[in-house]
Amino acid sequence: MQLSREDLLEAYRRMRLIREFEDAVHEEFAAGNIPGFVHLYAGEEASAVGMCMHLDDRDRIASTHRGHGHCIAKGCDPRAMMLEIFGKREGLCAGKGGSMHIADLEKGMMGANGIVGGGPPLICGAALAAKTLGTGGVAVAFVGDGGSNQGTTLESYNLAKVWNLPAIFVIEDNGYAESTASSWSVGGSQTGRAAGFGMPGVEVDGFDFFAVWEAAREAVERAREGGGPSLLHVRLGRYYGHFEGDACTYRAPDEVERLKAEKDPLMLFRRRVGEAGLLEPTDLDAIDREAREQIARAVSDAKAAGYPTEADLLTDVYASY
Amino acid sequence: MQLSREDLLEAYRRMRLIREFEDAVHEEFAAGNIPGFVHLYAGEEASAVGMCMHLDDRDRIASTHRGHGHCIAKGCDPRAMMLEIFGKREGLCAGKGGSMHIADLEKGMMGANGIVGGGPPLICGAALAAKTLGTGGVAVAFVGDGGSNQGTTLESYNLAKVWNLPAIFVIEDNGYAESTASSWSVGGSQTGRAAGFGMPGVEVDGFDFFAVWEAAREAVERAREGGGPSLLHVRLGRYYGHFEGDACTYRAPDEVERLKAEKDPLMLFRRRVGEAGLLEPTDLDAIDREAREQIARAVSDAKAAGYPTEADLLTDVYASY
Amino acid sequence: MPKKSFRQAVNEALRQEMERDPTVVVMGEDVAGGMGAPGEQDAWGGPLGVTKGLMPQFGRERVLDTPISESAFIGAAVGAAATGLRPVAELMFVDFMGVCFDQIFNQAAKFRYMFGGKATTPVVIRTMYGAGFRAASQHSQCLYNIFTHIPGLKVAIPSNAYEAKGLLIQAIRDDDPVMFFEHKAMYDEEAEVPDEPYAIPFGEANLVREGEDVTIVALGRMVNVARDAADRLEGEGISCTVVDLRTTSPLDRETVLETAAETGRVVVVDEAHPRCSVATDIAALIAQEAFESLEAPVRMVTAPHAPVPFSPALEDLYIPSADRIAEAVREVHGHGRR
Amino acid sequence: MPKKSFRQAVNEALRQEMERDPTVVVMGEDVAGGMGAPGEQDAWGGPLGVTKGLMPQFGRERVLDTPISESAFIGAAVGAAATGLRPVAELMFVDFMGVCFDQIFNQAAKFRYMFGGKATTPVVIRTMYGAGFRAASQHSQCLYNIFTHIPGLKVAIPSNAYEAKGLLIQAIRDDDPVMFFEHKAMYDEEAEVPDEPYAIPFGEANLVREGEDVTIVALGRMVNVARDAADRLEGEGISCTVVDLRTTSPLDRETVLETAAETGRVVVVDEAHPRCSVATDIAALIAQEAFESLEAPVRMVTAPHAPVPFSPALEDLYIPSADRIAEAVREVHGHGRR
Ligand SMILES: Cc1ncc(C[n+]2csc(CCOP(=O)(O)OP(=O)(O)O)c2C)c(N)n1
Ligand SMILES: Cc1ncc(C[n+]2csc(CCOP(=O)(O)OP(=O)(O)O)c2C)c(N)n1
Ligand SMILES: [Mg+2]
Ligand SMILES: [Mg+2]
Repeated sequence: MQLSREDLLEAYRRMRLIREFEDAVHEEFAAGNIPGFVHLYAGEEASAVGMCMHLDDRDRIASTHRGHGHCIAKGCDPRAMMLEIFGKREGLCAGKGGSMHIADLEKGMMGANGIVGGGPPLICGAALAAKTLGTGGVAVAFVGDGGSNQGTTLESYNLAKVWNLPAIFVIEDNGYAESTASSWSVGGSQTGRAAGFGMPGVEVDGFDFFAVWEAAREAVERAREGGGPSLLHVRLGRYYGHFEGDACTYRAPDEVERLKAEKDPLMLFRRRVGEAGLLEPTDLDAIDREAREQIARAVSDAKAAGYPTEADLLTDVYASY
Repeated sequence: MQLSREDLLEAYRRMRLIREFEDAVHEEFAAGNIPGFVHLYAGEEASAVGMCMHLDDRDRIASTHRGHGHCIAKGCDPRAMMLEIFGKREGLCAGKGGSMHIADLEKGMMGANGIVGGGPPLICGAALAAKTLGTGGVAVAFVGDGGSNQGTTLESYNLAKVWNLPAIFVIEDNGYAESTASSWSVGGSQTGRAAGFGMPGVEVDGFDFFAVWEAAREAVERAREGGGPSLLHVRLGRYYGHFEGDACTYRAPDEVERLKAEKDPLMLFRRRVGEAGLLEPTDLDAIDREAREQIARAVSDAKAAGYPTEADLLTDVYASY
Repeated sequence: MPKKSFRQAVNEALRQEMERDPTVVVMGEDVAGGMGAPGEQDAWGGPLGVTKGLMPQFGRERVLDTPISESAFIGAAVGAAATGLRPVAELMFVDFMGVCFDQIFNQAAKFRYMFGGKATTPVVIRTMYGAGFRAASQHSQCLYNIFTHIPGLKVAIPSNAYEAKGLLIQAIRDDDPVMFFEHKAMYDEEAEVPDEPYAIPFGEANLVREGEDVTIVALGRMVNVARDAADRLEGEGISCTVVDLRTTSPLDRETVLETAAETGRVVVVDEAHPRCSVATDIAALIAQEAFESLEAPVRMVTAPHAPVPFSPALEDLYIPSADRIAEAVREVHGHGRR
Repeated sequence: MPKKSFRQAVNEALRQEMERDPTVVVMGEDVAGGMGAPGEQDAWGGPLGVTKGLMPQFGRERVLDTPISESAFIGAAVGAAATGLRPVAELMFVDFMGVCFDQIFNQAAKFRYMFGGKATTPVVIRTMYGAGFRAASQHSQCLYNIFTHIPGLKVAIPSNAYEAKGLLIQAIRDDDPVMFFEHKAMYDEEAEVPDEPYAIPFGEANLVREGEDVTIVALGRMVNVARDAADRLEGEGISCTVVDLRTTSPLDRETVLETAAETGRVVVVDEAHPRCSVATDIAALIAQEAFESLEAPVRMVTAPHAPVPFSPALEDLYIPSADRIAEAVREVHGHGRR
């Protein structure tokens, strides 16, 4: 399996869309246009996209509170997402979910999650359904370093192992859970834990799209072939605060600047495909422009769109009443 | 550190008391004299006693639904326990707890537990209290193989590690959780999991008192010296069913007979101290006799004792009303 | 009609729905049993044998034993329900909800609303509740009020074998997450249960008995205790209506209010603790909506605000009895018309 | 008296109790913050800065950051409470109780009873609740009814900064496990708060306002909304008593019943969902015990039976408002004497 030119363009497009989306949300939040708790994925794009490039609509992912990147990588419509984050009626979840609860089950995106560790059990279920129904699908849980200490996550490793499920656990280690360093909060190591539960686990450079893509390829193939679960420990960094409004005083003074200057996954991708002569800068520039325009339109549409009304308050609590 | 003659006699005495206690409860249950869910520890004595020989009243243990052995090993009064199991007012918990909730906080026994995985978090707390108050105490959670898959247990490994607590996790692997084999339900391995969380973990022959005693010694010393948590994977076997009433059809036909014939921890202890010339058979026979009498008295006292009355129903819900 | 135990009724409902619909799967600790063990497979069928026989018929692919990891496997049932299966998960005792509640109340219950109506999560969680087994504080609770409080969940609490089969079949066919409560002391109780599958609709209370003087509203095992009390009171010349709620969510408000209005005197019977409970829920409903026709204060007969004690001597005092119900009925009956 | 915010009041209570009693420790996710990080220590003080400043004063031995492992660290607080400390653990949002409820309701709450009166478990669990923050379904719930249902737990729900300090000090000194609810939308609200430590006893409701026509029973943030409604109604010639429950467990039944009897007309206000809730609890109490003096049906003003929506447009409709309370008061006030 190899990345075609189309694949490369598509991967870059998704990463750029995520970046533009998050930058826009950051600005709109600062301007007071977006309410609630918002956690941005900027800087972590290579993880979501490196994994999701291997997935299609029969595959399922479960995300975290920091979900926008996973949504876009899995094919959710950024415009409908933006409307959702603005709380509008035409939002992807009709304005009822907001940033922490974006989902699109038709795209196999089972939801951002306000509960740290909420996703892994669900992914065991999606993997079980795929296995039982013989769809060939796999299921992927994205989990933060902080979420890797939640019992629900750890139990899921074992369940996925003993049920031999087509499940993949992607530990996105951005160094912090809120203000707490993962170097402190994670006893042992992520890959050591995977081994402890009998799963393959690899550490991956999460700034490098190609490294993630390659590790994900192996894990997805293994899962599809009935080889059971595995774990990726993806090391990466976030550009913004834990949530919008976080002053980030716990970080080193130049930490984010250095991340941006040296470890920007988009920049590294550009450099790599440029050096290898795989894509022209102009191709990428065009994607940058399109992404910027697409997100700008999403924002202006979101601003213009209408709110849900009282008639919507009590609908959709149940499927049948 | 070495086992003195007194230690050896005491260890054997506790193991024999447990065995007699459990055999008596088995009989009384079969005769319809004991109600409720009762889980017996016969066959597993070397684990509780091998560990608890290192502990004193400032040390805390948390137990499981299969708690009688841990109680006796930690110094609870077998008579008061028997009264409790019979539901009598003078029982160790005033008849309100029963088999699954025997506790004696003054002895450092923090309770049997009806919730699988209930104990390890509590033990983190007891270890924290010991550390904060500078008592020099350690805290030990006994956990079944089944309980080793509970998220609460797994989280506790990590918390004990990152807080560097004087905590010890004893995984008592008797091969089954109810009717489910641990060879199936435990993905990976217990010691591999310990390593995954950054703790020392060793596998121990739980039929051999001396092996448990030695492994426990190391773990307790490490904990007392500020060296943090560790895990023992103790392999052993239970003689009776999961609970009283279990037909045990999931076991191999001759499994229990072979356990009793070849792996009885009491027999192995006798053989070992005999071969080494440490104790005389007559010493041990005397203990056997005393234990039998002590438990027989406990049973007849329990039968004779009175039940709690309506006045007791609503007391002790709160410390202050 | 054939007599079947509550246990058989539940087993039959599961079997028939599994036969009808290949997406129905069963999972839980030892729901088959013997997994990985050298002896009998299907050795348990749950701790009280309720699911026994399903695994031999449907195989381990559809009757899944689990490790003791309630968050993971209840969550897996929820996740599978959102992606094409109709799982029936067994939470062995409802007392264990504390290690897996999140997957029920924050995930399953909220998907549909949070996701703007786009999710369907047809999961059933079967669970044992109730006192009387000398199982002590951590194996004897009711806790259905907690699930009833949560929007997005449905809660069914059958009062006998007939109800159990019909309500469980409905639960499995229902597109919403359903908590299904089985009283552990009722498994051997028999009732007439048709062989063919049938569904009892949710939100329709059952008039177990109609009378003129006092309305007794009850649920689960307490329905039978209430009926005993009513039988006894009949002899004293007090004629009672007994309402079996069947489901607390959705709640059949109409039947509760109509029967309350008819008699003007109501006793609510609930095996759970008394605070923020189904008993207070029903009492509050009546106080609000049937106020005009009330002739006497509503009386609640419940367990006390104390954990369930182990000792048989205490547990027998603890559980609401026909005696206490009868006493409450006499009291409201004797209350002067206002 | 000095004005302090709710946030300051909670912080001060913690600080003063930690100064007084060396066994008081604080633990939770980022209660200090910056653990292991290269930058500022004490960087957070919880997500809303409530515990900031404690770690510099008391050190990391007494202000413990935790991994995201609520079962383990809430359970550790419980275990430490049973063995000599008086821990105050922070469950960041009460919505997260689903991953750690067992340690609260089966362990902490039941030790004393199960162990025959021999355990004492003086743990406090501080937690944020409530809607209005646009925090959506999994970060906006109330859920205090669930804890109120559980025997062995105490539940305090302060309505302003003054109450917060006094009730938290009482909670820390209390020998029973206490759930302490802080409304996330109230941290910046100020009240007069004495500098010296003081304890407000549990189980004594506060008469926020006395009137003659209608009694409004409320709790937490709703007390203020109820007061707003009462102020407004004053202008219309309807005079209201407003009762602040302060603690739902223990419950001050006497004050509720006396004030209900005085006015004969009651509105209960509760921000939680309406089923099996504190609202139904109070309504049921009144229906049972103040029946004779009731002039009108009890009215409950609550959130609907739906998860909390994200969109501000919906959330504003969702939360009980002074308007809705006033409407309910007018309705019971206008109800003809019977
Ligand atoms: C069960 C639970 N506990 C705590 C929280 C509060 N919380 C939200 S995000 C977060 C930190 C998560 O860290 P990590 O998993 O590393 O993800 P990141 O934010 O770094 O992407 C915490 C503590 C929560 N939402 N759910
Ligand atoms: C949270 C929870 N889940 C399930 C149970 C039911 N249960 C009680 S004991 C048991 C098996 C425990 O197996 P193991 O931990 O190996 O201990 P053993 O019985 O072998 O000593 C189960 C499933 C429980 N009590 N608590
Ligand atoms: Mg992180
Ligand atoms: Mg076992």
